Amino acid sequence: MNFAFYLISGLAVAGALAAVLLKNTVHCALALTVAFAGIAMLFLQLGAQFAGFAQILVYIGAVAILVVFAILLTRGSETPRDGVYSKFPLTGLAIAAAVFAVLGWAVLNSASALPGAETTSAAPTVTVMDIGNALMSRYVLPLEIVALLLTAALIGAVIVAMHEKEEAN
Amino acid sequence: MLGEGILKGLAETARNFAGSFVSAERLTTVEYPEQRIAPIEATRDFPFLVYDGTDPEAGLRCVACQICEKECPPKCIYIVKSTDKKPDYVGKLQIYPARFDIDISVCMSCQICVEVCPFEAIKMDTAFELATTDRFGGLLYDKKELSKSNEHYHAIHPTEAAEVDARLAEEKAKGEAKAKAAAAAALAKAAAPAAATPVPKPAAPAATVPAVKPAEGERNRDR
Amino acid sequence: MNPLTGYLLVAALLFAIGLAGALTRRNAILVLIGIELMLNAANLNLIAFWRYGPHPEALTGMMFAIFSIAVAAAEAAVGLGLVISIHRHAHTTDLDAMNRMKG
Amino acid sequence: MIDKLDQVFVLLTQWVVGFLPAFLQPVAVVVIAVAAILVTFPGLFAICVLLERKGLGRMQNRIGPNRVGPFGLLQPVADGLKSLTKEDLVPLSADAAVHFLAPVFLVVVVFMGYAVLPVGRNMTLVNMDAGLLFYFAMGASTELSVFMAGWSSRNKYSLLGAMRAVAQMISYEVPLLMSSVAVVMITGSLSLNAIVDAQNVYTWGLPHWYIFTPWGFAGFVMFATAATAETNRSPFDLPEGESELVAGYFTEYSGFKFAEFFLGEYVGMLSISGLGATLFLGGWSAPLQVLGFVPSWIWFFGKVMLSMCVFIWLRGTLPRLRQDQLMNFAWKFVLPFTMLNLFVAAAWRFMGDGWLRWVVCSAVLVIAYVVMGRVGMRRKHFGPRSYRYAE
Repeated sequence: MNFAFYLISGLAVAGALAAVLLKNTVHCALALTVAFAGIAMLFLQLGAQFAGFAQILVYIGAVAILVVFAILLTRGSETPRDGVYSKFPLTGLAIAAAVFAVLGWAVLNSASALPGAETTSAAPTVTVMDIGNALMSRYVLPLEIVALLLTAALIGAVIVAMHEKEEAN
Repeated sequence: MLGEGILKGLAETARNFAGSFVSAERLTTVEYPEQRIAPIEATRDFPFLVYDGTDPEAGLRCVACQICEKECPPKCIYIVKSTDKKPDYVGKLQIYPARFDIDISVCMSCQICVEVCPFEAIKMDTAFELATTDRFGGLLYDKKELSKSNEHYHAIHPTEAAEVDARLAEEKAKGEAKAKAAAAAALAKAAAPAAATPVPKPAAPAATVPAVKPAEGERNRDR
Repeated sequence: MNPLTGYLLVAALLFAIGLAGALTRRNAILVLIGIELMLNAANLNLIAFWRYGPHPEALTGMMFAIFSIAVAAAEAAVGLGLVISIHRHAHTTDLDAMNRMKG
Repeated sequence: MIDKLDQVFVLLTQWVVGFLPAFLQPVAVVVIAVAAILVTFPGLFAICVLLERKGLGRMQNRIGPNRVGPFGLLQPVADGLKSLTKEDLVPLSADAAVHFLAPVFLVVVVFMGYAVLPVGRNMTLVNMDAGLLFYFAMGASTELSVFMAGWSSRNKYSLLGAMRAVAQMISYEVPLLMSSVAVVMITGSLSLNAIVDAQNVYTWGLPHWYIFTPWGFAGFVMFATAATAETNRSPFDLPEGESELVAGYFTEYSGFKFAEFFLGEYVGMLSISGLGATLFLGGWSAPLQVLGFVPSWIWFFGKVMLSMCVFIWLRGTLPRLRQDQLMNFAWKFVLPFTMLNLFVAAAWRFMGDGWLRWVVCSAVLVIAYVVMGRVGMRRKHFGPRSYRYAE
């Protein structure tokens, strides 16, 4: 494994840890952006150019701003009165550690059977044309469904978060 | 149609931009130190004391009546009266200011001192580049620095100076005429008693009293 | 150790961190942040398997990841919309306080 | 000889890199190219600052800076020196880490956008297949740095300015993307080099630039509007509305950090003009076939400076839009029009050559423009004011 992989995954994991552990919620959101950037760089390292840039565009460009706006709208940036962690933080950590242990065990044991072991094939050069063709040929149905889902979700989100008129007066 | 206004606006600024290289009225900047705007006659910056003739001490019109000192809103004039007297343009003996200071940094160029001065002694100068490095002493002008000749007054405010001079000359003439008349009357009085000495004593004091009154009247009028 | 396991381990670690965040934090938005991290970890798995898998030209893994990014964005929008409207009614984003179903 | 002049920078790099050992060469090429970008565009930034102040002056019947150096040419140096030597205040209650990171993040992200811009014939730093997507991915993260700046200064004005800036940048980013999608649809590739090559074709000596097609012209107008809003310039410079918001999100910045924001804004403007030139004005292709002998990079920088002059011209002319007018304009006019432009581009593509497609496309666009302009943008009659108190 080359040095770049360790560097980038270190960045991603550090960002994720900071996003989860920091006290100040806005700092968490900014750390989350670092984690997203790390994951996007991992995508690029894996040769998935389109997915990497889509990740940057969607997550860093929109979701991070959305999270930060939500934090400000719900006055999250002030220090919470009763502590940052929920009532049973230890059990949560224990469960997460257990999950990681199981996943890690599964990955390590199956290391030999995984396909990537022998064929150190060069990264498949995926052009945007192929993605376009795939989207329009094999994945045209999922594309339409995702389009519908996105529209419905966003309109729903706006209605849920909208300020009711009658509540104002 | 949407956007027409924007295009008209853009055309206007473009005309301005292009015009500024070509026509003079589209480039109105006067680059100050090198080029200067012609001074407008009514400009006023800081007061100065006017003196007639050549000697600033003798010809100084100011009689230290301290009206301007009292009237000055920011109180930036300081006058110390002299003990002796000197003749003014009419020849009358008047007090003159031993010391006359104006603090330029306090003066707000309101020209009230010029309006209240009965002797046309203080006028507004047009010099404004008076910056000094010394903030305190540098901007406190004493009598010597303040007094400037009548010719300078003519140079900066020609029409106003001409009016003032005309009025002063006319006053001087009237004063001399009155003085001559008073002298003639006094002469006639002196001749009359010689001709009619038996006339009773009281007539004499009457003669002397009128002689004194006109002088005072003259001073009141001057006030 | 072939490269794929490296990526899978990183993805598992990110998933565990996201889960820990979701379980231990009190503020609803930070739970959503935890969920976002878990989703991203899954995407990383998808693309890792696509890259080192037998048929990279089939683009299946990458298309899954792209669609999952789209859906995750929608989910984030709806989740935050809910958090904001809850905050407006109950004036708190503290998850422990949101235990009443009454509107 | 002409070709040598056109490729002078490429040959120069190869000559310099020739001295290095083989394994270092690819790295050296990239380092030289990055160094070239980091030198030329801040240099252009200095020229643009002077151009802006003198141009605005001339538009307002005054001369503009001419004291520093001959004809004011050293004014940018003076400005730079001033902002470097000024004291860099950080408010006590500010969040130091984020306050420091915001301008750094902005400048880094803006400069990364230049990796894909084709500055001249085979003078692109990274010839990426999804170049345009990379550019917009970088463009999308500038909003985050604006927000970091506004929030970390712990100042109401800057937070308001940041909120306005982010809202404006998001709502104008969608039309920016949509108008460039039309170009992608016609060219069939996201790579900026392919887009320029598609436009570098001449018939009767005239180039096939996209701006000369109906959908291209409409797309360019919408792209220019969205680009002006994306860089917070002229009619859309609400975030740093001096009159009401002091200086928007960079109120609490002074000294070098303020200069960084300034640099970030101008370099962002240069890069969005570069993208506009690449997408619609044929990147580095010559305006006439006969002018082909002129080096290609001269055309690119000429077009970038031309659009900078238009930015300045707009700033000298148009008053600032109100926030609701700005949002209204974005969502009710610019976005629907760019969506329609997509359909018109599709129709253009599938109607085949001939005058018919010119007539149909232009007719559709003009009618839509007039109708939408009249319906969407007419003076709203304002009913009784309704107040909403912050609960």
